[in-house]
Amino acid sequence: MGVANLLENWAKFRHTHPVEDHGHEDWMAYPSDIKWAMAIDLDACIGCNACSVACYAENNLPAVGKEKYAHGAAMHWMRIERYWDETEGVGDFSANQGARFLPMLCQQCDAAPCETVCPVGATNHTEDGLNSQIYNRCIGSRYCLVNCPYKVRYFNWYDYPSTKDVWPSPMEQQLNPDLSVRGKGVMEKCTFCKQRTYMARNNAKSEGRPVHDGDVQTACQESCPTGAIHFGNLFDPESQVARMWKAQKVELDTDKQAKDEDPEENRLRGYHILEYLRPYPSVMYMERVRETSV
Amino acid sequence: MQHILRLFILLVGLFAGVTCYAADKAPALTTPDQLGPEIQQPIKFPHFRHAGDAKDGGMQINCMYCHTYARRSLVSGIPPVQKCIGCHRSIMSVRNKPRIKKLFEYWEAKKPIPWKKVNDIPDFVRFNHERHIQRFYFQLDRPYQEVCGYCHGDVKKLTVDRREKPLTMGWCRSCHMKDHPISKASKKIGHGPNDCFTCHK
Amino acid sequence: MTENDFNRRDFLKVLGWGGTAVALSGCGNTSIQDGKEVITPYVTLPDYVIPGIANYFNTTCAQCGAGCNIKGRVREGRVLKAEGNQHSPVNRGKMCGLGQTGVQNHYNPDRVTQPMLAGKTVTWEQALGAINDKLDSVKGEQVAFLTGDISGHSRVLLDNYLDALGSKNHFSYEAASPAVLRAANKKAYGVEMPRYRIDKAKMVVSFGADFLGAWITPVHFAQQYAQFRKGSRPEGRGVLVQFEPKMTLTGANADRWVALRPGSEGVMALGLINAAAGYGLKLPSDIAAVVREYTPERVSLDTGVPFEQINKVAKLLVERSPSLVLAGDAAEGYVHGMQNAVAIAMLNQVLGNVGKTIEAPASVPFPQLAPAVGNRASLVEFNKGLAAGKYKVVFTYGTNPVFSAPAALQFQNNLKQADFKVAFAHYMDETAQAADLVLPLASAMEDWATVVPEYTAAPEGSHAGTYVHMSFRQPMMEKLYPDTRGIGDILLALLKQHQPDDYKDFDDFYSYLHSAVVKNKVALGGKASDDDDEFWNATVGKGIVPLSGRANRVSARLTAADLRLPPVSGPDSAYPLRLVPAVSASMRDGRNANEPWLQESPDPLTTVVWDSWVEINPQTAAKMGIKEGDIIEIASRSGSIKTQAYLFPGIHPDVISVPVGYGHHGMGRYADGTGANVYSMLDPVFEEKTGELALNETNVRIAKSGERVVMVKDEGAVGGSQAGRAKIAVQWPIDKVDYSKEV
Amino acid sequence: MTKDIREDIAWAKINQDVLNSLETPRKAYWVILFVAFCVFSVGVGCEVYQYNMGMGVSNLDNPHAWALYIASFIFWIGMSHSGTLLSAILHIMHADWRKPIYRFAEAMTTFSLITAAMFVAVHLGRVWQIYYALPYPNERWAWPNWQSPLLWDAMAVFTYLSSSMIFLYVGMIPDLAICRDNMQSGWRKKLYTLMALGWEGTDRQWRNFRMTYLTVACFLIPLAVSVHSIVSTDFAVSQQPGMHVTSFPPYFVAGALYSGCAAIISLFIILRYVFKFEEYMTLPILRKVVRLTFAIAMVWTYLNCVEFAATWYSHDEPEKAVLIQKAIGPYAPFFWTMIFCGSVVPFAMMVKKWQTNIPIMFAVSLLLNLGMFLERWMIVSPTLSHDFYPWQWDHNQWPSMVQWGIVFGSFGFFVILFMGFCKVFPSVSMYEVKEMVYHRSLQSRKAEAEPAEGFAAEELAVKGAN
Amino acid sequence: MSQRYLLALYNNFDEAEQVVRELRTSNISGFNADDDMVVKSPIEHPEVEEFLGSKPVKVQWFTLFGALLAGSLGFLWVASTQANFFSQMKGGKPIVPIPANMVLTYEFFILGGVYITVLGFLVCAGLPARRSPLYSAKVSEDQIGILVKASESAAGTLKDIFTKHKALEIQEEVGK
Repeated sequence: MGVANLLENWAKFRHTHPVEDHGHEDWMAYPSDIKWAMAIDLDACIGCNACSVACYAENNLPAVGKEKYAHGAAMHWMRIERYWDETEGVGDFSANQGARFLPMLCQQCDAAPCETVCPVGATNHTEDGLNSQIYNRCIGSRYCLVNCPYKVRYFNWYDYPSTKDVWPSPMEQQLNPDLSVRGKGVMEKCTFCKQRTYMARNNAKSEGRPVHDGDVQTACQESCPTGAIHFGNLFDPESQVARMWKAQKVELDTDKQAKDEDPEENRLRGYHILEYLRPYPSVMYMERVRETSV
Repeated sequence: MQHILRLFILLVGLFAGVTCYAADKAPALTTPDQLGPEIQQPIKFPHFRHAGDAKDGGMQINCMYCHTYARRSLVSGIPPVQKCIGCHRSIMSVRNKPRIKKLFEYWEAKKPIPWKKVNDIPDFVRFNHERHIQRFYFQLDRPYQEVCGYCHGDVKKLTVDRREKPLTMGWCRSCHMKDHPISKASKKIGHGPNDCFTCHK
Repeated sequence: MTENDFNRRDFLKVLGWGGTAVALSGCGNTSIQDGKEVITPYVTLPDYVIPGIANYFNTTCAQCGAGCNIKGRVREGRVLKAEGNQHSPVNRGKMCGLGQTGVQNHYNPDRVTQPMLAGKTVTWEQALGAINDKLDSVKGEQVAFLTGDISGHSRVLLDNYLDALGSKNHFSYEAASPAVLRAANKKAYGVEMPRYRIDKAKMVVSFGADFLGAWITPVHFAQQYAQFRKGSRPEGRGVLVQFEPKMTLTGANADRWVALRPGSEGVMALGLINAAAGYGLKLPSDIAAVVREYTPERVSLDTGVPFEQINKVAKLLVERSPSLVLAGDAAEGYVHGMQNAVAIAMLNQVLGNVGKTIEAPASVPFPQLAPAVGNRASLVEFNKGLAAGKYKVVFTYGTNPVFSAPAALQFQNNLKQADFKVAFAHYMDETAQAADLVLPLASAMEDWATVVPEYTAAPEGSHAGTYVHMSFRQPMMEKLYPDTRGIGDILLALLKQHQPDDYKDFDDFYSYLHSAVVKNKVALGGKASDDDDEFWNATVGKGIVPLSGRANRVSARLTAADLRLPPVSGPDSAYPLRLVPAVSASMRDGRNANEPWLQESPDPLTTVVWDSWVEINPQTAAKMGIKEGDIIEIASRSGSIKTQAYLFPGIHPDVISVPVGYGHHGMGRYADGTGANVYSMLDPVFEEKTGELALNETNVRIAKSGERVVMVKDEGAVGGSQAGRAKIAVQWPIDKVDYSKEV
Repeated sequence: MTKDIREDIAWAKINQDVLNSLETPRKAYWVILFVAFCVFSVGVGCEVYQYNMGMGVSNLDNPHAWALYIASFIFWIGMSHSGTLLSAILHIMHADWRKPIYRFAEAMTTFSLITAAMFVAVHLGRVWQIYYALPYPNERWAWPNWQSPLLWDAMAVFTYLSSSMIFLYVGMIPDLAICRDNMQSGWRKKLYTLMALGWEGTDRQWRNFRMTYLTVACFLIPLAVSVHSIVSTDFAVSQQPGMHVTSFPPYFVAGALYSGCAAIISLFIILRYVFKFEEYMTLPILRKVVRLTFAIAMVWTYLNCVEFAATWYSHDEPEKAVLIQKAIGPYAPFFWTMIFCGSVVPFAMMVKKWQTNIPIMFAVSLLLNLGMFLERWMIVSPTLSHDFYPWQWDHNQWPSMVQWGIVFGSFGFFVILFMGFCKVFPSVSMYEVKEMVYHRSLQSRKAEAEPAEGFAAEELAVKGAN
Repeated sequence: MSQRYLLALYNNFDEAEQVVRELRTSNISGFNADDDMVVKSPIEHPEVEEFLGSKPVKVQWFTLFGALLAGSLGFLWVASTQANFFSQMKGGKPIVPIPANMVLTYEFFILGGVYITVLGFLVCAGLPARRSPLYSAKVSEDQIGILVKASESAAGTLKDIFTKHKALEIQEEVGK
């Protein structure tokens, strides 16, 4: 391989974008027909934080405590953001239509800004369209965090496993053995519950079938009381997520959706956040709706 | 002028050497076996007796008869004491051998046997027995000694198991890069996944 | 003991990770190590256990009274996470953050692990012996039990025990419970807790009912809400209007959140009736006569809500039928809370919602299993009894009165009147500290129990009229601390002291439960021919036992005579502001305050973590020159606390609000010293009909203490602003949305 | 006009003066060295603490992933620039007034690069894994990600460091020969003999020497330019508003030259005073450097304006927000100090009287460097506290004592290295000063011979210079 | 027949120049002015080439070769590592991204250029070397030295020429 390999597969190495050749068919292994994606209905989200806590439980996130939280060391991979309607000017809020809640998690961008800049290649694009983070490879240059427009990457500023009262015995027994507990100096982020998708694919493979919709749920999705979070395989036309994206005419690899462009479609609700930066996020949000007649 | 000549040769050699080593050196599938350390187990379990070939006085038991979860789970699983007893309560010939005595002591006390872990890869690595067994044992229909042997070496010759392969990342990778037919029938070639995320937890 | 059970018990053992350890990347085992780690196989292994693959066991959540059915994820004998049970009619496979935190309640490092008599560790024999000695010296009626919500077989044992002692004193106390609502519902519909059908309603008007946050059974209501909000629903997307002085989580999700003057909810309700009449709603003449005086002008004067707003809501109510009107904490917590609730119920009645969106529940066939629902009046009564010295031996279980009783009630002093106080405690909380004997409880994940929730919805396909269910709680791993015991086991042991021969064949609560279930298997949906153990395993495996209960019927039985509302009280000159204690979805009454996930998960509305705060309307704050983070001294007639100020647009200018549940002392490393306990400063004012403690009747004055802190919260420097950034959290008026294509 | 160097300095005297500077140091030297060492050990202490506790102790947080460490990294790299770059450019331009001052400037380059490299390690969260970033063939088959600007940085800095070290050394060989010839014995003798490589000054050696020196100089100019533009890509390649700026590469290069020149002025003045080099580091030369600095200052100011203007007239809201944030937000004081130091103070260098006024120029040069340090910080921090995503905005982040301590310590490190150099190697190039003197005398002789053709003299001088 | 080495030191460059010119014009048997004469000076005198006969400099060829070699090998190396590190997709960019690799190639180009130039210098200038037997520290200070190699017969005449141009000092040594 090596040089020969390089010359032989030059064209393949020059693939410009994953989604062009039907996803992350990486040229060496068997092609993958999976692209994990999400659809979050903001009209259903009630901001109850259940998803956030479920994420803590599933992904071995440390509760960092008051002081560290104050220093911006919070580790919530899934965070609920609360926005107000702004009456006039910034900072002048009106609560007449309630608050707006936005569950923000790693968008698993297809053209992820964080991936290219990692000096050691600790974060890559996986064949099922995730934005991987290899904890043991990370050297903590934090460039990915700097370059993430959503700021959904979280750095281990302290060594939580050895920090007092983070996992005092017997609390460490609750830790999920399916994924690492990160030590100090490692960047981490939402993985779309990697361990769950992995097992789903594993079982499907053993049974010699493709992964069906509903085989796997992320922790946040599973707990969400109003079912605002949908997760599934975008390449499977039957899957809930694919159908929602289709219904909303939302494309993965564009920086402008149908609803932004032609006036016929502007009654749709689907959109990506900060899509004009072209990270091609894998999470579709659906606008919150409010009754105007009261 | 001679200086110059020597110099060029040296330089070219250096660059070419580094590049080629980096790019082309693929460790063989089975590296020269490097045995891990001897490990003191509570019971000196004779693998050769159970799994060994008949000519060595073994009983050629399939690995997966005892390590029964290998085909269903990430871990191959150490058999519960129950299982050992299951056979041994009916094998009178060896009933009074010290090791068997010890085994029965554990059983009567209903105490689990504290086996030491032999092939212990780093904690952030996920090695999935199920996938490998499914792929090579069931799909490609290779003999089980060979399939298990890829990573565990020739256990059927050992008494207490010892690590026989490097079990390092490059070693795993060297096999993942190799081409294998995807199934017994088809000629289609495929090989192990190369996502970092597949093995790194 | 069947073979299967034997396996099960053995399987519960915590063993070495089956070859998959928790990885500490960076530290821990980061290289190939041979023979460092020990893997312990099981001695014997049921075939449904595969090392490295998780098992799920159905059980019931114990974090609040809603009784959600959950399943615990178990690996290598450790319970790792809780997920919802899809077959549950209550939570339908979903969970709230509070429920997720149950595992931290179980693995909590600050649990009580040993029986303690007067601060010294004792054995169970000594502990139970001590109780026995004390009981010999007192008469039956001198023994009192104070519990939280309690139902199922533990309640049966409790009642039996009290009977055995010849005592009637079982007080069921919940600091946050819709007690007034129950009374009002009884009066208005004939049932205490009807089934609300938010999912059927086209419009919901809620008077401070936080049904998405902390009201009765939030996870269930949240799913009804999800249906209610679906644009593709035949009824179309429902409209939610929330009237309340302080924005709750539900208010935050309303289409229109209306801040009205505290206490004027009833007035608003009658005003709506009157206005609705104006939009063609037919009213009985007598009612019309009563509500006529509530003209929009007057109502808007009393409630501080512009009358256009009132008319809009009334108009919509008339248009969108069936609707549903809910009365919540904000409406109850007054001297005239009952009248408020009744007036609101009347709104339902005239809108004809009764029977449509307010359905009849079924009542439990075995009354002894039915939940003894808690309220605050019982605490008051219990307190009176203590003060009078009526009770000599006092048991407390599942509640923390010393923490949650207003200081003005002098509860802590009165408790000293009792000369032997026994606390069944999970944490060494305030009540446990005040007790003479502390008995360590096993956590809900280690214990057997049955739960009959107060509010049960009927699943699809079932006969809704008679459906009730009983949920099982089963151990999912062996006890972390061998010296802890479940309440059932303890009660059984106590009972044996008095009626040894009745209970001699039950060596523990498990066997009691087992026999109780298999004895009644027919009533529990089995057939007489079923094999006992199969039936038992099947039942426990499902975790939910449908019972065919007695059907009730709801009827509109209010008359004009019931509508008597006091005039809305004017402002109090000395204490100008009204204090609304807020019951937050995660903290509730504070019994789970020692679970770090709850402390760490930001309050949905203020995003504050690890501390309590006081919400102040920006206008009010501007008047008083208060900035965010100022430490505010809040003084009422009965006490005062200090906490940090948060400027909150979602609150009435004359109202401030402080969340309850914070400010523990000695409960544990996470709860201690975080925030201030607002219960302590409430005025002892009571609802006139039910005698409930009126939570919202406390007037306060606030002053800056001069100190200032940087608030620890999740929101950034610009608060809830999107700073003009395009498309972050987008909101869209409904007339600009097309639901037709949605899936 | 005053000559920038006297023509009648005896060559022997030049040797003498410079070699004196190598002799056993005075007490003052030890004092300075000690102070520097204390400063450095403060930094070391902080680093050890941070290493054990985790990066959190430096008050870096989410979203402020970067702060002073990166800023100082850039600062030190910038500092390195004028040394080599100036010496190379001026060498090619035959501006022979560089000859007395280029040696220590290049030394400065080398040492500030080493200091900068130190910050890479300080910055990493898991510095013990730093070898993951090195492209060496390994068993894991894992290579660094060449797409990352950080890798480009590493590559560029390594190239630059090694090349400028070579440049420094090659230029020093004849001087080392001189030292060798003047040392009687001792480790110095051995060292110089070794390093002089047996230089004899034969015509063959000189011939190749000239060509080599010229070639390396030619390489160094584009290299130096590339280094700082690559450093600028750390930001320019990222997406963040206020970092993703087209004009960054030239802007950074200008800034680098700027701070470098300022540093040269400071060191010029210090060495001149400490080693009594008045005769070589003359005021006319100082004036030349000052004028150069002023020119660069104006370039930098211009590029600043370009950046602001581009932001102002663009429709890039986040970009604008960051700029405004810089100007009126919590970072305003630093921002305006930077503008003042970077764009206003240099005008002091226009006053002819002040150009040769040692104290004033010293103060000015220090102010300039302060300004340039702030510039780097103002690129890193305001953006991170005010980027695309409002929810994560955080305006009250302040580097902790640990972070300041390490930055502070780096200066000690630099001073230690530099002072060590001054005592071991000649900090003024003797042979080139001799050349300078020689050619000047040649010129004047010609000028006397045929006063008409001053032009020819020029030509000769030019020929002489190369 | 045995050789002799002579080193004559001169005070300034002009005198040295005269000497050299004379030596070159007057052809003395047993002394070849082109090969056997070396001028040592404390500073660099380009004029030397004029009267010493210009000798070619080869360093630049090293430079060219080194730069090209390093550049091309550098690119190849980087590209093939990218092709072999599991070829992980990154940010929707090609696995072998030309722009990024160009930057690196550029650096490699310069790196190789500089290194090999210096190597070339050492090679061409014959360094490192032992000092020749006749060496005076004066040369590194301020005097010009002329080192000649000649047969014994020629030595005398050479000395005369040196002295004629008032050499400050003449060192002599019998070469093997």
